[in-house]
Amino acid sequence: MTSFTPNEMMTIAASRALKNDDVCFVGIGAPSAACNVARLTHAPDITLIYESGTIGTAPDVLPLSIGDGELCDTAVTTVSVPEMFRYWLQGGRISIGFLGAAQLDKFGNINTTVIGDYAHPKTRLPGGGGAPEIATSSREVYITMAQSKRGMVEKIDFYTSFGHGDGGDHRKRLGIDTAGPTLLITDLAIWKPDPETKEFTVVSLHPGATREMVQETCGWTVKFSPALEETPAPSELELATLRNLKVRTDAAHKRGAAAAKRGSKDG
Amino acid sequence: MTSFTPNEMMTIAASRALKNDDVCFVGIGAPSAACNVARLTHAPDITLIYESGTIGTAPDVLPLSIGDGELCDTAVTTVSVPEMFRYWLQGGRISIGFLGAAQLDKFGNINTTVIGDYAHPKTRLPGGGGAPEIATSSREVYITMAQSKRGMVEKIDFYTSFGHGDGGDHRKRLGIDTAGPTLLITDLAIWKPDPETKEFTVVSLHPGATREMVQETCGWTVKFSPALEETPAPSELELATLRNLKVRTDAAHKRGAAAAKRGSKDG
Amino acid sequence: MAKFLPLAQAVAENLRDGDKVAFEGFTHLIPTAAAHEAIRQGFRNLTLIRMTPDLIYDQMIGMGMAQKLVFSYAGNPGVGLLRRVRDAVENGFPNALEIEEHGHAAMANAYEAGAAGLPCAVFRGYRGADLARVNPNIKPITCPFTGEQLAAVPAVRPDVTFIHAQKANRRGDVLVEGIIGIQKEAVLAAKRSVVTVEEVVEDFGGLHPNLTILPRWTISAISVVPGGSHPSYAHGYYARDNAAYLEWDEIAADRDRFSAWMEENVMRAKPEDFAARVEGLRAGASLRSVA
Amino acid sequence: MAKFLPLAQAVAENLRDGDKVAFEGFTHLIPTAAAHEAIRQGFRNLTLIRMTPDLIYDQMIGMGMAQKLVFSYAGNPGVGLLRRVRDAVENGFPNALEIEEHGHAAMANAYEAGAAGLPCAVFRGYRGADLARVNPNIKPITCPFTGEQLAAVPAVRPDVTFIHAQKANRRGDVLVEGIIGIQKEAVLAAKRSVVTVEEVVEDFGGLHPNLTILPRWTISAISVVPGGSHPSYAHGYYARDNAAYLEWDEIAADRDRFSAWMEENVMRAKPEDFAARVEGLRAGASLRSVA
Repeated sequence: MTSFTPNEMMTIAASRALKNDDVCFVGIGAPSAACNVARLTHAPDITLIYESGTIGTAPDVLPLSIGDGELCDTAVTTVSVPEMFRYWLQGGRISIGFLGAAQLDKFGNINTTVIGDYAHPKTRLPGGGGAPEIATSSREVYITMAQSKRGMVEKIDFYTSFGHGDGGDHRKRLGIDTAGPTLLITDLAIWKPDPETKEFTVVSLHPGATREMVQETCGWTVKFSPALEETPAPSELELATLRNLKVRTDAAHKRGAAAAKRGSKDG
Repeated sequence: MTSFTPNEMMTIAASRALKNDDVCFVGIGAPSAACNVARLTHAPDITLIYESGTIGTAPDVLPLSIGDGELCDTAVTTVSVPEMFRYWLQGGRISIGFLGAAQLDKFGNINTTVIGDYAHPKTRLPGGGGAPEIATSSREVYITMAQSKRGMVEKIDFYTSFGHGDGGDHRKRLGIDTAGPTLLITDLAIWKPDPETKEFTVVSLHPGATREMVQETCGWTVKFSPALEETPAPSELELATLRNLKVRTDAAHKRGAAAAKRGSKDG
Repeated sequence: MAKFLPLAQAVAENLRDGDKVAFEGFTHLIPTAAAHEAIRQGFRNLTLIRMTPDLIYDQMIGMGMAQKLVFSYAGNPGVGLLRRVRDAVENGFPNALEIEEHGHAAMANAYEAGAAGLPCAVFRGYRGADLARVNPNIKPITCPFTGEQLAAVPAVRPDVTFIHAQKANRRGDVLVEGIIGIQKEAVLAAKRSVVTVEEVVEDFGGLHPNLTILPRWTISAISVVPGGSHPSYAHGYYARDNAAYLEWDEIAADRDRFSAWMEENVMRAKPEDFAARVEGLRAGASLRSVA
Repeated sequence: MAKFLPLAQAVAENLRDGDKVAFEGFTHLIPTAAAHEAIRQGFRNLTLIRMTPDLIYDQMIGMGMAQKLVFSYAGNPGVGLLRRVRDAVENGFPNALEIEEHGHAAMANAYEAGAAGLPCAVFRGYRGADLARVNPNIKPITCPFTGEQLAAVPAVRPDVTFIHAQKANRRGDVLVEGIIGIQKEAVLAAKRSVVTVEEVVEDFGGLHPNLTILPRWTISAISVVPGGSHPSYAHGYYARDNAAYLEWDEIAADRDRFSAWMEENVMRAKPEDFAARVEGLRAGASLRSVA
């Protein structure tokens, strides 16, 4: 079997969770790679939507931003940003909102706003962007991030995007009728919320990952499913698809840079 | 001087009130003819907007409806109906809302909804369409209609579109900050609201029209300006423009009919 | 997910007695063929929703299919009144008709709110207007920042929306262009949607990225009905049959003449008949090139 | 009514110290040349409004021009943080910066409400989110029909909006295409607007009727600045300079390096310099043909 990195495993495991008929609101970074691997393997008809307004996009290389030209070039249609948030997200047409996180707690609440106090932050992060409403208007939310004690914490500093709050029926009590986070895919494991408490529970370890590795890179006491499985290793096709995508992406981003430099000198 | 009909005088007098830099929300019928005569004579750059979403349209023939293809063919751009009413009308971008009326009172209130009681109408008219908000969101409102005792009444049966209400500062008291009806052009005269009472007052009689003719065809006691003027007769250019427009329009509408009949027989 | 179906089947699978239904099209692209198919299938107790009811609702109401009409302008555009609607409202013929009346601004905002998944639309409207007095579905709402009083109306959420469009591609995405009206919102606001199209093309590959396209997963069924919008028009395909609108004024003025016309032109007709009705109007199709 | 002006004059005539100003463009068509001209003219005490502040606000804030930032995502898209914005928020360097923070949905709705002439926007948002706790400009509002609690935010109404667009015609109408973002709303919400364009064409006669066009009477001034969006891109003209975004992360990380870069690339540069910056990116312009 070809060797692979934990990050590759994460992306591929995430891609497998997506179905051919999903309508997926794609966050940039790891979610974007996973969604496009899904599209290039088992889910060719998946609808990928980026918050720049591109609907049903099929980029040949991964975009650096949520608004790269490639996304518009290959989209079924491109709409304005107000329309994107009103008709497509708030309108309830998104089956999966796919988010990354800077800080995450065990109930799937996400912080991408500040580390420390909001008024006097230790670190000012970019903020929510589309995430607060992706988290509540999408029918389900998938989260993907590499594990670390800084990232997976007992208590997040700021609720940028609401997951299951304090767990249990907290969403329902706030009048939120969507399912919220139903899947977390890290570089070590697949996690699902406990049906009652909504606490994320490890249901599958990636090949080579151990319970100890998962616990060591997580800031809360990890619960493991009694029926713990092993994530199937990436197939040759999955791995080749992901790597080719990355190669094309790197080449494209560098080509632009080189071209721009040439242009400057000529100019 | 070429002879002309009262209706031609009405349309031409109305066209003269429009300026080259006006942005005009055009009602169908008499307003549409007046606006296009203005565009084809002294106001070539006037922006004509129809509620179907066509902005900056320049039809060669008068549309039968507010959504004829000719309007879209010649427009600067065509937007959706929600956008038309939100960004362009409610957004405060219309300088002149140009309306017709089935029933009108002396304060410029318009009824196009019912004759008789709303729940049990004697005559059910089409209703307001865009007019209720054209009347309050346009910076000024012009009204044009042929005079009749049935049309110009002491009390209208239904306030479809608010003019000056009971007169005076009634608009202001309702929080409406636009000027409302500032001009009424009939087949006999030009009327303007009294600065204080807001009652429509005849300021100019069309050639051949008399005070008696105006009063006889109006359901309220007519006030005349002390400085009553005579409306200049249509110029050769104005009359030729209007008549050519009508000829082109009639021909176009008949051509469609004839063509359709042929089509049916062939089919 | 859009299924390509014959019109009779698309209507039968998606419309039910008692439904709230919108047949939309703002003068342009009116789904006449779909309305006629609904008439032939004899649905009852419908709540008919439409900004500009026009000839097709005059026909459906005249045929006794509606128990309620939600609308903002019940006229024959540029011609006059809708005589079958009048007969129902004024005389309860052929049956009493409940009406919920709005202005265009309110209806457009209500469809927009429906598409946006909101329970209501908020806008500046109905100031000084009597409709706010007679329609309980118009309520005040106050801006929490300025204190300004605005108007609220419930979102329009049809059970099913019918529209006519120029093109579908083979995957089932639908293109609307020209006067786009309220069709996108009407489809997105509805639980189900049926689209009749002039033609199916291989793909939209060469088209401009910002055109109004409804992805296939927003549509329940697509039926190919060339000419399906007559006597309305399809930008780039055929012109509006203005004479038919003028003629309708006479047909609808008389109950018997109306019945005879409906029998001949609707009840005994088929979707395929529409193509011939627009044959002579194709030369007059809009001049401006569209995609 | 749109006047064609050199960029320096367009900026001088339309921007003032203390203004609420939006430089909009959602990744695509960012008005970099206009922002650089504003930097050269040294405005102060600005309230900078933008969904995605991006490099140009990092630069303006780093140069000490802003007293307040209204935003929904202060990141270098796909790269990371905005280091000059961080320095201002975390350390008050070069001056303290007040922030009003929203999510994208709220900002998009707030621009839309501004364009629509409303005092506030109403949407379903911020449920369970802490921003509603720290931003007093987020208030609850109740649907009068269902009782559902929704969110309200004030409309965004800039004193002046700057955007970059592909084309103007000689009359001064402006065409935006590709990822159209929030530009139309940002212009219509503002009291004044300045548009930089790649080129001026004779007319838009052959173009599709439904393209995003701002009529000339919605625009204050137009300046022709080819390449004026670099390192962002102009669909159909040149590609995004992704490397410049990556490079910016290093430049902005250091106060001195930032100052030196600004001196060389902004203070001593001219609008005409943008054309050369995109020369090598033209081959990578988006493949899909636009009008």
